[in-house]
This record gives sequence, structure tokens and C-alpha cells, in this order.
Amino acid sequence: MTGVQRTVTRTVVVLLAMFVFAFALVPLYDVFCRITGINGKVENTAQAMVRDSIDESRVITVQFVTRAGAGLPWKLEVLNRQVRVHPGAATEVHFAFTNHGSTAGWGRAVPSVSPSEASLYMRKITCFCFQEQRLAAGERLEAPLVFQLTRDLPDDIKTVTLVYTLYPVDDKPLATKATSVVPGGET
Amino acid sequence: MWQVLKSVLAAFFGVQKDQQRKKDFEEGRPTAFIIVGLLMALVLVVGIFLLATTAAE
Amino acid sequence: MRNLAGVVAAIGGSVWLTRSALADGWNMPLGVTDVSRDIHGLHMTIFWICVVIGIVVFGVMFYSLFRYRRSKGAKSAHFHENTTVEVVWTAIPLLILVGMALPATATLKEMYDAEDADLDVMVTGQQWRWHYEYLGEDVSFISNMSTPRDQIDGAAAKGENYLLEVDQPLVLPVDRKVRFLLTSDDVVHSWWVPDLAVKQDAIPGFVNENWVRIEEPGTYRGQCTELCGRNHGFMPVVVEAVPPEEFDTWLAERKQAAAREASGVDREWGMDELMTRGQKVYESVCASCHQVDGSGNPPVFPALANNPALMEERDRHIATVINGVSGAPMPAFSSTLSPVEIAAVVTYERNAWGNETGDIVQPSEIQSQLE
Amino acid sequence: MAPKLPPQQPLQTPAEQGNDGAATAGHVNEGYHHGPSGLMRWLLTTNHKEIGTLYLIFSLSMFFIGGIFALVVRAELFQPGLQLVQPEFFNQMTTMHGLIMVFGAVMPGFVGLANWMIPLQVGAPDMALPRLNNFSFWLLPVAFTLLLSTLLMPGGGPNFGWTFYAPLSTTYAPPSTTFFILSLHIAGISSILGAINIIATILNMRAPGMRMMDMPLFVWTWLITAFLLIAVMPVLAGVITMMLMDINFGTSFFNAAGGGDPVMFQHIFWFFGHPEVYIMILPAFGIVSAIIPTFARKRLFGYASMVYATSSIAILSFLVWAHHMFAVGLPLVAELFFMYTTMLIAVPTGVKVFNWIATLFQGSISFETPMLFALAFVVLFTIGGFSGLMLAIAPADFQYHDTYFVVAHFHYVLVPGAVFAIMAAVYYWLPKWTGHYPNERLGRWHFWTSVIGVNLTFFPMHFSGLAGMPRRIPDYALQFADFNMASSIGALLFGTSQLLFVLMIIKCVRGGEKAPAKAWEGAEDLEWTVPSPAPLHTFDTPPQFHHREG
Repeated sequence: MTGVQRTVTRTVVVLLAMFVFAFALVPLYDVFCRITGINGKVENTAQAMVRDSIDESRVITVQFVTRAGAGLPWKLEVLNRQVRVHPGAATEVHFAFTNHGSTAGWGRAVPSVSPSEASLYMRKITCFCFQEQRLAAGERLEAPLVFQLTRDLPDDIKTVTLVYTLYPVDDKPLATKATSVVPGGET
Repeated sequence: MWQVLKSVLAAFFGVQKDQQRKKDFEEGRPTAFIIVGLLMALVLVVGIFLLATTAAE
Repeated sequence: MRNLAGVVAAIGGSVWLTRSALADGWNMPLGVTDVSRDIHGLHMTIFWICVVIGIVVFGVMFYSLFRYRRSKGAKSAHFHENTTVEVVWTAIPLLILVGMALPATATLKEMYDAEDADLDVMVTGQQWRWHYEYLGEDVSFISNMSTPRDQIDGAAAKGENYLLEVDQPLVLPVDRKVRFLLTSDDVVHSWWVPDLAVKQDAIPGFVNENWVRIEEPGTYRGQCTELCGRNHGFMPVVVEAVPPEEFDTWLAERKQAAAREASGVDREWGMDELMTRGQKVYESVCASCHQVDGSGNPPVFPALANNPALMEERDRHIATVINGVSGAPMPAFSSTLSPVEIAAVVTYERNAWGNETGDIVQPSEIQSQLE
Repeated sequence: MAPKLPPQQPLQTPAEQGNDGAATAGHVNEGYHHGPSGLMRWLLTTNHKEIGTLYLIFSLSMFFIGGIFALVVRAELFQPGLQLVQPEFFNQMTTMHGLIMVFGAVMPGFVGLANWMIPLQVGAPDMALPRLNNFSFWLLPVAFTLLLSTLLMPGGGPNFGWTFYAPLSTTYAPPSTTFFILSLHIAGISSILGAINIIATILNMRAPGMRMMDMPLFVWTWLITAFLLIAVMPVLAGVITMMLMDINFGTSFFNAAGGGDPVMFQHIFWFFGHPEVYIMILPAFGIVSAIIPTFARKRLFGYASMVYATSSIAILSFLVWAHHMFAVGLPLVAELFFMYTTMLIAVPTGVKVFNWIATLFQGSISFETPMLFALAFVVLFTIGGFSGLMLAIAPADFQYHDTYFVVAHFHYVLVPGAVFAIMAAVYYWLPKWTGHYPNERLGRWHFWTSVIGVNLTFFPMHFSGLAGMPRRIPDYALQFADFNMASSIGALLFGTSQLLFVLMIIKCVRGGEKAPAKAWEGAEDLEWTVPSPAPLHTFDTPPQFHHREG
């Protein structure tokens, strides 16, 4: 094992470690987002409610916005667009999915919270965004969201906005998808 | 060990005496410098992170 | 002597450059908000610090180049080490930077406080236009670039606000705090108005927030600042800042117009009514990709003119306009155009440029589809 | 530059060198070489000098191809309105200009100089792994032919900027993106293999008696650059593999619909990106630290500080990546963290400039062409450093980000920075490579036209950026017209003046004033002990290196 071979093997080991590190960055990023709440990533698994008294002194306005991503003939509406809650209290809000397309399909609502720090204190007990929804043609589905803003929400946060974007779910890789479906348009 | 720490701090600051460099290279083992360097980088990261969190209040 | 003249010319040149750099149109705008003035202050402070350090550093350099020329018989000294000097010239920049860090931190904290705003506006970036929605007011519209295509192609003279003019600007109240929520329907865009010092990326699937409190009424123009594809340079931002009362009346008007439009959905619309309305919507929204004459830009943007397959499939045509195409720059217009506008533009597309299908799409039909 | 060397007797007497005729394109003389000749010689060469020449010729040709793309961009931006190209092709031109210049011109340029000079400066007969050296060069033409061929594919070449942000580069990208990914993988592998080779050579094959601390600064900076390459290129390979899986295998690393996050792409890319820009500037520090002491006839001021600071810059460069993302929506704490680390790294980097100026102070300075380029590097790189300091102020960066102010910053740091350093190195070592001095008059013309061209091109960009012109747009509003016209004229001037550089090289290879072994009076490194032109095989018997005290 000459000096050169020892150096080369050590360098190759570091190389492989860095390549694995690049892929480890993906889960690391998720963990980092959970801890610091950057990017408004919200827990996408059901969480237990924190049982503590309701903080009557503060009222937080929570706004809901729904957006339709391209390619899915569905609509997501929120019945009451804005609620005023006390930190600590659990609140239920009703959303409605309608599939106004002619075929059944799978869709998913992806949540995002602003200000992003608020996502640390937003606990979602039940939410339609946890799993993919299946709707038949013309079907309408009412889905509740039960959430709780924990008491330790920093007091400089007075308004929280929760945005849901509706995306189609299909396992066809992007490359094989026809770029335009308008009849006559070359694909 | 203390000497390696002082040299790494000097490196972070960017200034070093020539004869100190000769001593470092004569006695110091490279792996020690790399490890202490990385540790110091970690200390720097945590330090600035705490500074940033306090500044953000 | 030749070098001396060179040095004097260089100094004179740089003085002229810095003085003109402060002239309008050369430097960062002062802007019409507290934040933009603070940022301008930071910018000029660090600029002058760099100029001073530059003069000192280059002064010493050019002096030694001039003074210790070999041709003048300069003999080189033998010193090559002086840690005290090195410590000094490392400590000074460090102190300067710490000095800069304090005001910068203060300004950044001020920029991040978007709380207790009087108005919330949702800004959505789409491939190649901006969509604005006044949260809770049921008023939302698309803002498209209104610079005519032939000005761009050089066929006509360029207007005064060339590439920085839109058909429906974002109207905002003065002296009220406006909170922006930014997201995108397709790729990353970035919403920037230099005079308001607001720049925030719009990221698909995520929402960012920013805020502004405008102090002077006026028209403030900006552009998309993150590469988002073909027409990245052609999706401007125009903010119309108006006094608060004027804003309230404008908002009320728009609310009624939206309500009227909604009520108008059920009545029967005539062909020419739909065609005129459809042409206006087509030219401001769809023409940037499908061209004014409907020829499109295949294969990326399909042709709508003389496209027999499209003419046969009326429902698929409507479905594509309503739901868009995922993975392509065709957004779902159900969230940005009203049923009347969708009906009108589809009717127009099916009866213009030689497509005499004679189909009429009633707004009520679109409304029922969206139910 | 290493401590002063006692005069050493040239190792090979000229008589031993055999015929002195300059070889064909390769300016290395035949000597007693008996391998294959003609094209096969270049294809199969394992000699570090020939491979160095191949790298440099490849880098120069990529510099011209990237330059042509830049001229297309500047020609379109000469006046408001779309005159020459459509926006999609314009985006392809800006993207390809960035990719070709970064991965095709600057990096191979430095690797070529490393291949030529590191064995000579450390007294090694050749690189540690000669065959690997050949393989890592010949990967590059393959990678860049593939990259350039994407321009001819349906849907066009990459049009998402050299930073290829998702989802524009995944969901909304042209079909040729998979070829773009493959070519970047191959170029990445070539850089990694090159770095392994350099580390092994520097650590294991130094002449007996030459310890780590006696190595010239060019070797030091390249050792640190090689460590950076080893740490960072795998991360680039990782991110483009994630892109590949997003496009072809239905994963959603960066697709929000499937739970991915486009901002994660930017974090991983810039974790690679910022050390990459240091990879492109540290070797330039090494070159300037070799040239300035030679022509100031004075030892480099603070050699120890330079070595220590360079290694600390390498570590700090991993902590600053998100200053490219201040406007993406980072939380306040992250913005502050990266503002502070970016400010911190500006100190050791900026301070190095003072070392060069202190070397000039009380020196005995002469102004041959290599020195002119090195001095222009110091002045103009410092201007780029100042605009970098302004960009570090996070609140102000909200107004600077993604405008032409940033374009001006990184072009000042890269063109008069890395490119001028490579040219200075070529002027400085050509006597050693070809045995002839480069033509001074031609060199002066090339220098002054380049300096004027660079400043005329990139200085107005500071103002168009501050006035509000965003990056990567094919057409602009009327208030930016004059700045862009000046930049376009400057670009034309700078582009055409590089033909003088080619002319100079060809004349120098063919003939010109004979150069002795020690071509420059103040030069002191080991490479000046071998005869000029350097014979194909040098230091077969390692030289006895004895460092001088004090």
C-alpha cells in the first residue's frame, strides 16, 4: 500500500461520504424544517391536541386560501374564509372538494402556512391534507380541518394564513406526460 | 493541543507568524489540525446561530 | 510624468463616475417607504466605506508601483513579515463589518414584521403574468403586460413605459399597511417593485409573506426577478398607490362589478356581446402564448387557428381552459378568470380566425361546470 | 511563493535534450521520446506536460465558444426590442454561456496549469496517477460535445440558467435536460478524478527535503481547491441525480405536488455553488502570489498568513451558501446567520489583497505582461470584492438580488479575477513551456484592450442593476438602454481582443526571443531550475531540495 494508494483510498472514502451526504440532505432538510419551521412546512400526520387552558386574552385571525393547481378538474372551497381563534382552543373549519371533471381521479391538497414560524405552533388534529383524496366524476366531498394553535404561539404573531394548493396525483413520470392535451396540438 | 487550537484560531483570523508556521508544520500532525479546524467551525456555527437568534428577538 | 497624468486622469474619472452615480436613474431608487429609505441608507453607507477603503488601498498600491519602479533603480527591501501590520489591517475591516451588522440587523427585523396589516393581498405568479386577489373582498384579477407586440418587434415606436405597463395595475391604499402573501402556480417567480423595496420569491406549493406601507400616491413599476422561462422579461408589476378614500371607493366599485358579473351569469348572452368581451380577454391574457392571430408556437403552445381537431371537441376545449395542463405553462383559469370571461374567450376562440363553428358558450354553462 | 532557493545547477545539460525543434501543436520538444506520434500521441499521452497542454487548449476553445454565446446575448441586448433572437433561444444562450465558462473554460484552465506546474514545483517526475490523468482529460471533450449538442435537440438546449433552479429545470424543462444532466455528471467525474490526482501528487510525491511548508503558494491553493472539489462535486452529482429521478422516475424531490420542495433544491445547489466559486478563485490567488513577488523582486509578504487564511476560507466557504437566497423566504434567524457568516468570510478573502500590495511596497517593480495582468487582477478583483461586501448586507440584497448588480459583481470577480489570472499564468510560464518569451508588444496590446473591454462591459452593469434591471431578460425598459449599449460595445471589444491572445500564443510556440531556464529575473520556484523549454521528462531523479533558513 504505497503512500499514493493510501491517499487515494482516503480521498475516495471522503468522496463516497459526500455523495451519501448529498442524499442525506433531503431527510435532514425535513427535520430542519420541522425544528425551525422554515418554509411553512406543516406536520402532515395527525397530532394529538395539547390539553391546556385556552388563552382568552389573545385573538388570532386565521385566514384560509385555496388554489387550484393546473391539470386537475377539481375545486376546493372553504366555507368560512376567516376565523378568529384563541390560542389553545381547537377549531373546526369545513372545506368542500368538488370534481367537476368527467372522469374520476386522485388529488391532494398541499398545505403551507405563513408566517412560516407559525407552523411550529399549528397542530392539526384531523386534516384532509394528510392523504390523497379520490373523487368520482361530479362527486362533492365535505372534509373538516380541526386544528389548534398552541398557547406558546409568539405574541407578535396576530394573523396566520393557511394556503391549500390542489394538485393532481398520478404516478406517470413527468417526461412521458403529453405536454398539451388540446386536440390537434402536436404532443 | 492548546498550540493547535491557537493556530486554528489564527487561521480563522487570517494572520500567522512565519516561525509559528514552521513550528506547526514541524511538530503538528495534519489530522489534528483538520479535526480541530472542523470543531472550531462547528463552534463558530453554533455561536453565530445563537447570536442570530438573540438578535432576532 | 506619463504615469502621473494617468493617475490624475484615473482619479478624475472615478470622481466623475461616483458623482454621476448618485444622479437619478443611475443609483438605487430612494423609494417611497420607510424600509426603502433605510435600505438606501445602508446601500450608500457601505458604498462610501468601500470607496474610502478603495482610495486608501489603491492609493498605496499605485504609489508603490510608481515610487518603486525598477526603471528608477529601486532596490527591493527584504522585509516579508510583519504580523502587527497584518493584525491591524484584519481588525479594521472586521470592526467596520460589525459596525455595518448592527443597522443591517435592525432593518432586517423591521422588514420581517408583517403583523397587523390593514389589507391582505394574495399575489400569485403564473407563467408569464401576475394574479392579484384582495383577501376577503372577492375582488381578484389578472395583470398582463399591455405593451403591444409590434412595439417589441420594432414595427412600432416604443411607448414611454415600454415593457413596464399592464392592463390592470394593483391598486393599493397609501398610509395603510398592506400584507402580501406570495405563491406561484407553476415555477418560481419573484415579485419586485424597486420603489417599494419589496422583493419576494413566489414558490409553487408554498406561501411567502411580505408587507409595505406606501407614503406617497403614484405609479410604481417593477418586474419578475427570477428566471421563469420564455416570457420572464415580459411579466411586469405595476402598483397604483392612491389615497385611502379613493382606494375604498375603487374597491367598492370593483366589488359591485364582480357582483354584477356574477349575476350576469344566468342571463342569455348574445354572440357579438361574447365575441367583443372574448377578444378583449384573449388579447390581454392568451395572446402572449397563442399569438394574436391564434397561430400559437407549436409544439410548446398549440395553434388555435385552423385547428380542426380542436373545433370538434368543444367540451375538451372548455375543460382545458378551466383546468389547465399540469407540467405545462397552461394554468387553471378557473381560479383566475370569471365564468363570463371563460365563456367569452372560448366563444371567441371558436369563432375567430376562420374557425366558424358558430358555437356559443354561455357563462351559465361554465358556472354549472364549476358548481 | 516558497522561501528563496539557492541557485541550483540545471539538472539536465542542454546537450542531453536531443533535437530542439518545437513539436507540432504541442510546444513540448521531442527529446529522446519514442512513443506514438501525431494524433495518437495526444490521445494516449500520460505525460503531465502534454495533458496540461491539452487542458489549456480545451479551456481556450471553450472560452471562445462561451464567449460567442455571450456576444449573442450582448448583441440582442444592444438595444431595447427583440431584434436578433427569440426569448427561448436567448435563455439557452445565457444558460450555455454560464455552463461553458464555469465548467468548460475556467476550471479546466486551472487544472491545465496544475497539471503543468505542480509536478515541476514539487519536484515530482509526473502526476501520481498518469493514466487516470489522461482519462480525466478526455472525459471533458465528451461531456461538452454532449452539452453543446443539446442546442440542436427538439425543444432546444437547457434554458433555465446555469443555476438550473427547479421546477423550471425539472417539470417545465425541455426534453434535452436529461442529456444536460449526463454531461454535467461526466464533467463532474473529470473534476473529481483530477482532484484525486492532484492531492495524491502533492501529498506523496514531493522532492525529498521539501516539506509541506516549503511548497509554493500555487501548490498550496491548489491542494485546498482539490479538497474543496472532493467535498463539493459529489453534492452537485447528488442534486442532478435527484433532478434526473424527478424528471424520469416520477419522484418528487422538488415537486411540491408530491411533497417535495423547490427551496430544498436551492439549498443543496448553493451548498455546492459557493465552494465552487471559491474553487474558481483560490488557484488565481496562488498564481498572483507567484507572479507579483517575481516582478517586484521581493518575497511574498506574509506567506504564513496566506496559507492559513486560504485554508480557513475553504472551511468558511461551506457556511455561507444561503446568501444567494436572501429573497426566497428564509426565516429571520437564517437570514441573520448567513449575513454574519458572509461578512466574516469577506475578511480573510479581502485581506489577502493587502498582502500583495505589501509585497509591492518597497519592491523593485518591472511591468512585463504577466505582471500587468496580475496587477489588473488585484485592482479589479478588489472592486468585485467590494460589490460582494455590499451584497452581504441582507436588507440591501433585497434590492440587489437577481439584478444586473449581481451580474456585475460575479463578472468582476470571474473575468478580471479567474480569467486574467489564467492569462497571467500563461504569459508567465510560456517561456518555460515553449522556450521563447511571449511577444511583449502583442501582450501589451492584448492587456490594454482586455482591461478597457472588461471595464466598459461590466462597470455599466452596476448602474443598470441598481436602477432596477433584472437578470436574464432578453429585452428591457428604455431607462436601461444606454448602460446596455455601452456593455454590448465593451463585450465586442473584449471578445475580439482575445484573438490577440491566440495570435501571441501561436507566435510564441513558433519562435520569438529565446528564454533561459530562469526566464524571469525575480523567479525562485523549483520549475525555473529545469531548462526552458521543459523537456518531456523532468526530475526523473528527484532534486535534492534544501530550504534556506530565515
